[in-house]
Amino acid sequence: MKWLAFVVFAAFLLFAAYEIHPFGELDDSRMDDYIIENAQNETAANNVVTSVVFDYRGYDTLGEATVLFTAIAGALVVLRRVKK
Amino acid sequence: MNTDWLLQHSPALIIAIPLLAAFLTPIIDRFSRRARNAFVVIVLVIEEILVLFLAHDVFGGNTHIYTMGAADPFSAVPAQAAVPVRIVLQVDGMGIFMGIISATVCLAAGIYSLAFVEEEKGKGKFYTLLLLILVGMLGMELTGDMFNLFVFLEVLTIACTALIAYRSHHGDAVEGAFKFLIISSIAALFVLFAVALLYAQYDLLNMAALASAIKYTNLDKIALVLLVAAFVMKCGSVPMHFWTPDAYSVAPASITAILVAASQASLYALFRICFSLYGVTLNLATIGGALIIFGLLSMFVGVTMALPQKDIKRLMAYHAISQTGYMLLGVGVGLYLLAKPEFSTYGIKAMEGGIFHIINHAMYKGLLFLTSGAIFYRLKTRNLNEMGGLGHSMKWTAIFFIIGALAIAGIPPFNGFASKLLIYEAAYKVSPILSIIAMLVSILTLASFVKVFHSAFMGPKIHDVEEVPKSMLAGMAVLTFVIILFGLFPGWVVGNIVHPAAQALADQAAYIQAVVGG
Amino acid sequence: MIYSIPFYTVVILILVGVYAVIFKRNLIKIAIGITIIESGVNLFLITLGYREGGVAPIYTNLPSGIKIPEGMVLPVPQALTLTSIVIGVAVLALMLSLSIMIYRHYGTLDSRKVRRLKE
Amino acid sequence: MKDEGMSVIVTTIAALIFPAIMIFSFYVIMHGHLTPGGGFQGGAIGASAIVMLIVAYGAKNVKKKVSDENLSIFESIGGLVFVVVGLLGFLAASTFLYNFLVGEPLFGTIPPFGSNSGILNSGGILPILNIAVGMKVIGGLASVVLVMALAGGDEE
Repeated sequence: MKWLAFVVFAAFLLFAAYEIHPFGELDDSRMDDYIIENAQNETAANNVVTSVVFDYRGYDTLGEATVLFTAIAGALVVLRRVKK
Repeated sequence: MNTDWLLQHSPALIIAIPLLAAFLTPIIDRFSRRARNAFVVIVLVIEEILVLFLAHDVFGGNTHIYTMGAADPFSAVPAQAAVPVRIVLQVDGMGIFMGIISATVCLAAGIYSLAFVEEEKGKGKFYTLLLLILVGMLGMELTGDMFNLFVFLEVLTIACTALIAYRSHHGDAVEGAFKFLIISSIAALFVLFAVALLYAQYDLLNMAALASAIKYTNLDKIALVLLVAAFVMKCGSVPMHFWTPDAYSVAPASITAILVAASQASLYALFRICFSLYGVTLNLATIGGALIIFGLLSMFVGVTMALPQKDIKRLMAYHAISQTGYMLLGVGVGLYLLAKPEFSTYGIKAMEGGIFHIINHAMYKGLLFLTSGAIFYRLKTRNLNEMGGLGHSMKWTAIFFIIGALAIAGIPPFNGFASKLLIYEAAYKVSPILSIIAMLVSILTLASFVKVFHSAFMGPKIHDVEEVPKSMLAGMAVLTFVIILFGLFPGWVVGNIVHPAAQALADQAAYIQAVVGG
Repeated sequence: MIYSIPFYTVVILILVGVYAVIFKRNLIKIAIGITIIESGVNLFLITLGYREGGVAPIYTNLPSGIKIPEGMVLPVPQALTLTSIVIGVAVLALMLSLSIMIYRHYGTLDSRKVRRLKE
Repeated sequence: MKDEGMSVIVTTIAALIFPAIMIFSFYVIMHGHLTPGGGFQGGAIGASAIVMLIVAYGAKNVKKKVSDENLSIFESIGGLVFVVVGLLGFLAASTFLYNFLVGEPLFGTIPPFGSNSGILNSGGILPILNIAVGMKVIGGLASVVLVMALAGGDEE
């Protein structure tokens, strides 16, 4: 039963890899081209990746910082000492 | 500080305020516990008010857009670009409807926890994590961006896991949390993979823009399968339901109530993907049929597994699975009927039933879990055989339990009846068998809760206990108030709250229009 | 086919991870499996951003003669990968904390011996 | 090996290179908007320095100097700075997380389009957010490793 699920999943993924565009030849890149061209003016930073991380998708980064904070608070809760 | 300004910015504020509070709580906790408790409750109340304030406007027919970090929050698409570049929050009827559920349940659970969670070292973290769960749920419900959905799904998952394992000195709590975390992180990775597949083809992450560009290639179908599988796993429907009882039964009761709302956030994401992202051009009857089957199986398996349980919270957890089945059934029937033009009015009606059931279920199942927590607080056991005669001493808890039990079984004056009736009516149009099974499950639910009531509250007085502290009663009262309110005015609720939500889901064109067209 | 080797690598990585999660009994191995799946997905995201012959999208001391934007790889997948790596670290931290607690309670990491929860 | 840490050679070398790693971490964080790197990468480097101390000296000895509580407060402050900068963006200008420093004297210089040698005083709010995230990651990862090391230590 587990093997069946595994094989089905494998076939599924292989099909996806077969269907996707060849490596390095993009289907579409409108959003990224806009970002590459305008990042310097809009965010005043040379590193486009940083301007995506902190400006265009800054809200994601906030969420991600929250994830880290949550996990650490969680680890502290789980591992805290409880007097028995 | 005028109301227009507040209204425009409220989508961002709804996320930012609890987040700020979550970062502040550990610092305040160092100085005073009393101040921390007051702070948390005030934040939760502000949150509830903000959500209701925004909901009032959204249900009036406005879809709110908020572009994060742009010069103008209402233009999602920059002037020179053809597509949305930044993250867009998109608040429509369905999103804010779920927001109301999350905020209300968190408020009730927060008040309840003041006395319920034993005062010990980690309580500052407890509230931090509670606020973060709220952030995660609201973030998922208000966002209009696929990757952002993934990020907040993870916030929600991790915060939930940590709180399930809150009583980590009991082995089973850690174990339930581990199971939950494994399932959730696999589900989250499925979502991420699906997002990547969509991104690969369209170079877009915004849901509305994706919905307008989508071409139904094979990759899109793969992505759909992955997304549906992931969210079905997360919402505790049948093929992947086994984590639900383990996780629900070991968490502190207030957290279990929130977990119900949290798995509904995943349910919301499932509906959002099916309706708004893939939408009308897909073969609706197939997806509808799949949801109906998931729903029926969940209903039936959940209730039959619930009957023999001895552990009160495991029993309720199995009922939660069965109730999730009702929601899937309602929305599945809705999808199925919407595909057939001659039945489309019934389709909307079925969806209203399913969606109304979401809010009802969050309220009464939350209430039931809170009452089970109240029993646990006094008796320190979850085993039904060791209870009995509590009706003599814990009168309020007994009353709240009766209200919750009658509501879940669908007895007329309470809210469960209103939503179940809508589902029965519409399901009858598809096949009378569906309605009959649904009613049968309802009867079994009633039987099961009669059994619980009998063994916990009736009989001679064997335990010498007092009523639970006031703050716990207040938390339960909040949910009871909502249940009775919805039970007394179901017509008003369906017309003014549920119908806009169902309409928002069914109307994909408006969803796209709000971001891309305007 | 030969040009899609990165995608097949992704598939292999994900399958290795899924295999570990499904068939292994040791909790630490399950955690490792999830980390491998995650590396696979991250690799997938980053390969999606590659453009034939592109350089990193950073303007500091950029060599001359690079066409903008065609000569640069896509920045968004890199940002997404960064985000998902950190999320992965967070999940792993919590998973390992839970494993430590399970080991402390039961003295074993074998998932077959930990099932005290069932009635 | 349990609590005392490792030999004298290891502890001495660790103490010697600790400041160097921290300086490198700060460099990566501060140049996040110019070169590859940023808050997360730099933060991870800084956290690894603290993890090195934990390995070399033993968790209990490190805890005497910096407790995990203090580290997690440090982390909270990083998160607070992030949210407050976001909120300032929307009180001072238009939206949450708006880059309101572009064009201002502090960090506001807009670099010339195309290739240039990099201006440290640019990037708007990005350097500030980088520092916030860097604080968060250093505090967070170091505290979680410290807590795990302590939890693994007292078996008896």
